[in-house]
Amino acid sequence: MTDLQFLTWVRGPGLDIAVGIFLLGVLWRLFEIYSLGRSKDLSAPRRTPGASGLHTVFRRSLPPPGMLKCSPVSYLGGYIFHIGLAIVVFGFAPHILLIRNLTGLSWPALPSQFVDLAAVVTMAAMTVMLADRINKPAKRFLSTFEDWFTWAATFLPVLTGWMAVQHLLLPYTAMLALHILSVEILLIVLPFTKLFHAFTLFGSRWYNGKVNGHRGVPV
Amino acid sequence: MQGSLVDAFARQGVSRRSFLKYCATLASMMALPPVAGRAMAEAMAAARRPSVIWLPFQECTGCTESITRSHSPTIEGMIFDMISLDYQETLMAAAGHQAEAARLNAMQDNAGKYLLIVDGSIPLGRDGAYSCIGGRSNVEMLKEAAQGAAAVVAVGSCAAFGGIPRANPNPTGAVSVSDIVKDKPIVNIPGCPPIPVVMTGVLAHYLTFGSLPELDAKGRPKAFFGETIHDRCYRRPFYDQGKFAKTFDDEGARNGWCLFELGCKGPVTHNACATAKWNGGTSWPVESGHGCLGCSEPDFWDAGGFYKALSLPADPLGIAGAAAVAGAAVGVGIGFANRAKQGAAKSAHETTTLADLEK
Amino acid sequence: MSASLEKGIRVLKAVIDAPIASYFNSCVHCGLCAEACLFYTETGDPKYTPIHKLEPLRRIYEQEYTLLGRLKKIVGLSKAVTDDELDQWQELVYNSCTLCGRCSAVCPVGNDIVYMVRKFREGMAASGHAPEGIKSAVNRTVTIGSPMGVKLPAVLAQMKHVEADYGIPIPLDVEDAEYMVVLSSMEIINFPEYLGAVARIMQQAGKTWTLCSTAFEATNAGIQIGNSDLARVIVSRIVEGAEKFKVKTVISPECGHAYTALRWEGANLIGRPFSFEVQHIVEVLDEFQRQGWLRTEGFETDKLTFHDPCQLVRRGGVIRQPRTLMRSVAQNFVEMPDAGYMNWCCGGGGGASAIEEGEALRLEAFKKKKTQFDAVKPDRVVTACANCRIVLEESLEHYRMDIPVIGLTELIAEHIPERNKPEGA
Amino acid sequence: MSLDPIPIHVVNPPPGESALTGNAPPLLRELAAGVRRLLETGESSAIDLSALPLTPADLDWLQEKLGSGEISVILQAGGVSTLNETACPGIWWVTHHNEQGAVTAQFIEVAFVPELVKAAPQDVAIGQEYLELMIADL
Repeated sequence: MTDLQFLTWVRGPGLDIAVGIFLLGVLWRLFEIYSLGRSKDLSAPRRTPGASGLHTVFRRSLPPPGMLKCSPVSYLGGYIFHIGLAIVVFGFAPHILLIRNLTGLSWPALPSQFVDLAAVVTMAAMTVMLADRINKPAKRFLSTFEDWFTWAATFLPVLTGWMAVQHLLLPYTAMLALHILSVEILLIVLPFTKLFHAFTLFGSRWYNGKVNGHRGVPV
Repeated sequence: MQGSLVDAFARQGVSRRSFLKYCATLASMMALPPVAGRAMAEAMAAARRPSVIWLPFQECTGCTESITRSHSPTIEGMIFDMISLDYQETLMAAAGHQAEAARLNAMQDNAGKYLLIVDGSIPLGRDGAYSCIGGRSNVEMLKEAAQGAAAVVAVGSCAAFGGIPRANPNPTGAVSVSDIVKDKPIVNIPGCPPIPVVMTGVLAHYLTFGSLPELDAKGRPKAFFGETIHDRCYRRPFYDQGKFAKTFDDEGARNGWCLFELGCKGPVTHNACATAKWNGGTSWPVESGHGCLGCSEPDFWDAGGFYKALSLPADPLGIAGAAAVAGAAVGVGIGFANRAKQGAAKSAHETTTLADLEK
Repeated sequence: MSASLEKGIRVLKAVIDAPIASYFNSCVHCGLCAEACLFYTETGDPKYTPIHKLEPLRRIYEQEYTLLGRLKKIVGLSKAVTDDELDQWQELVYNSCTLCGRCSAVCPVGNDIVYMVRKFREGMAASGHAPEGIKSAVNRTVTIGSPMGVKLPAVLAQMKHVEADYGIPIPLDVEDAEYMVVLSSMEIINFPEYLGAVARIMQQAGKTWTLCSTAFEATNAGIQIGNSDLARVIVSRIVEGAEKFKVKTVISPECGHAYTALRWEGANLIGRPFSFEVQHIVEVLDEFQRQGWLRTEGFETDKLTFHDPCQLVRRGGVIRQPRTLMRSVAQNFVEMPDAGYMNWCCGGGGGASAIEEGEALRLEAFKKKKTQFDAVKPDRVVTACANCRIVLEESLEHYRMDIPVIGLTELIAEHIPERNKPEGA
Repeated sequence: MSLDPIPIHVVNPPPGESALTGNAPPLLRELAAGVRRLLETGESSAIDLSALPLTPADLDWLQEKLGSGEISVILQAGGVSTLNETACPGIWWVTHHNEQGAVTAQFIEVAFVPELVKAAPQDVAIGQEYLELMIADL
């Protein structure tokens, strides 16, 4: 298989398969999770401003009092790599083009030098997070194969994308193909691993905020 | 025709200075150090003209057109006169049995020394019957001619990679030269057609240094195919700034912005168009406002559409809708099963008593 | 599989709901909940990471309610939960969890971990894996009426003492009273001052109130052990009493989980909304003060701090009220670091204080609280939970720290002007 | 035919941005080294400008720095070539055009006389023959 044949496959049938499994998985899992339902809370609610499901969905993005100092690497590393990923995924011109092609939505791209920097910073942050996972007793204790695997599945698309743009190691064509392939792997595993938190996070925060909002606790 | 090159040039009215100037330009084009120009000139001045046999197979003659008329009548064209082109159907005066005899003679006289140039792909379907010359199939002729060749030059994407004849569904079973010839050095000069100076450059290299130039993994001379179109493109700064033409007649197109979104394959195409240009350095596809088609890469014809940007899927979301429906169906199915299970567990629950707290 | 394990798993299958499914799917193993748990921060033992305490529940969820989990179980990638495993988990689910809810407050993906621990305890209790200490507390509450074995005569005796001490009659079984006061056994046995304080406050405010001879006990060990059926039996006594005497409001005593049991779980346990309101005594005091029904005079001059009971702040939403009350009677009120919403648990909530074998761990975890106290060095600690008070007293003594602990209601009552006393009498 | 009707005007580099890459200044040092070598050993050298990542602005900068000297040679051989002495004697700016007038190669040569300007002995010999024929015809 030549590089271009490889690229053609990952752009064509490969992407179709990956997006298909991704959509199938996301809908399947969302129904599987949320169809379990929950019982109505019969106790009299206490209304407090700032305490609701929606409040928590947003507020939980900030560290609660005292926690930032307690675990700075988790918070700062987490912020940097999530924001970095967002910049790289949604700010890079070829990615926007892909999104426009799929959804019709588009927006101005960020300069590629900036996206490039963001990619490097993201990878650095992810590396630090990995080291933190190895070093911190609680994190290491909790870690299973899935944690290492999903780290790699998230890191590789950034790495291969960056290497493709920088023309490192392999010819652009081969690197671009590997980049798309790694994204496809990410798409396929996302609904079936902890990466699914990208979707359930909103539900979880909302439930937590809802239960506590009922009690007037602004969590 | 025998004799040294420089004599032949002199007979053509080409001065020594013209020749030196040509060598300097060629060296620059091939990314050789400036001193190499002088070395080339000296070597070429003394070179004997090698015998060249040019076999055309499943082709359109575009490669021959390119090499003969591009810079005509400049020196690149002349260098073709300066080799002993013993067989070239399109250019040779002889025809029919005479032509075939010339080919066989040349092969015999220069056995092991002649340079074999091939353009066009080789059909293997129906025992090669799709393309025959004088009643003999292309594959048969290629094998025969390759046997006594010092090296093979596959000119054009068809000879190098199979090209358009090999595009899906490849009705003739077309293959490239390197699919058939395994025991000779092969230089691929892909392109549809290839850039003339690239073809003459390879010949010049062979003439001067008696060897083939350094090749990349796809058998292409690195001097010309080492960089992508994108890397050398004068519109590259616009790509880096995220300025793209969205249609062929918008503001971006008029401002000469990057054609990536209009399907330019420059980032994955290795060729020298951006530097060597076409028609005597007049222009090249991107400069004239059209994206690169990627013609010097294998299977460019089937690489997902000329006007579809590289980052786009070839067939956007063909099965996505079906997958979403299937996912929802699976999810709802599991949901019902889960609710049933949950309900069963609830109704099977017997009110616990103090005794139940013990195991 | 033993019958009890089967029963436990069936109970868990019934209590697993969409929030639990969402929570387990959201966990990214970031370990932040560990940093929020005093059992982890003080021991450094990663097994005390809150989300890990739910591992058997997670597997049951995965195996029962997800397609991939079922497949994993069939091919042997996911092991079934066993009695032995639940035995091991007893320490994690009861001894090292006070249901304080700090983990739920910090989880970045929003998992309400303590909500899951509460549900997991349902299965643990039903399969016979609850600790002996809590089991006997439940037993005494259901059979005798109170976890400490207090019976009505003891309450009547205390009433007499209080009436004698303060000269205020303590109403019992009075119909149509505005407020029904319930007590925790600790207040009957260890801190009778509470009843006197309530009597004085009610007198000053001019409110009608009553105790109930069939429902004087507010604590609910059924909630702590995690058994809704038994918790329902216990809470129903109060509901019946309140409805019989047609009171408007039931006042939950200075006890954290009694408040949770009555205020938040009660209606859900009996399956219908209450016909009366439930307020914590601190909420009542705050309301009285705001309405001008409660007037205090004079100020404490020594350095006081307030320990927030977890069930009152994080799980109850009573955050501002105790501070307003403290400032009305204390000149030198100081807040500990992390006080309020993120306050650290005394280490004995959620039934943990009833587990004898958990005492060493509890004292170890108390170091967190000690650090908080050391930061402000208070002369006295005020709190609003009798259980916190007992645990704090015991632990402070263990660490040889001379800091008395008092109840907020008593503190307020001490500042009620004496001359008002005859008015209501 | 004029190219003007085609509505494409390439803006390169984009307005408002300096097109200097910073690649030109080091070439001056390389030239200085070449001149030293020429003086010490008589060895000539050359820099192939088309092989370097230089923008038109870089080339203009370089040309402006080097200035122009006293000699300009125009070579008519397979298109025009210009060999101009710069303000630094010994440094020659050599530009080759093809027959269509497009630039095919650009060099800076460090030599007392550029290679192409010198007449080759073989050519001089042909000239001699020609002269002798002329004399014989007198």
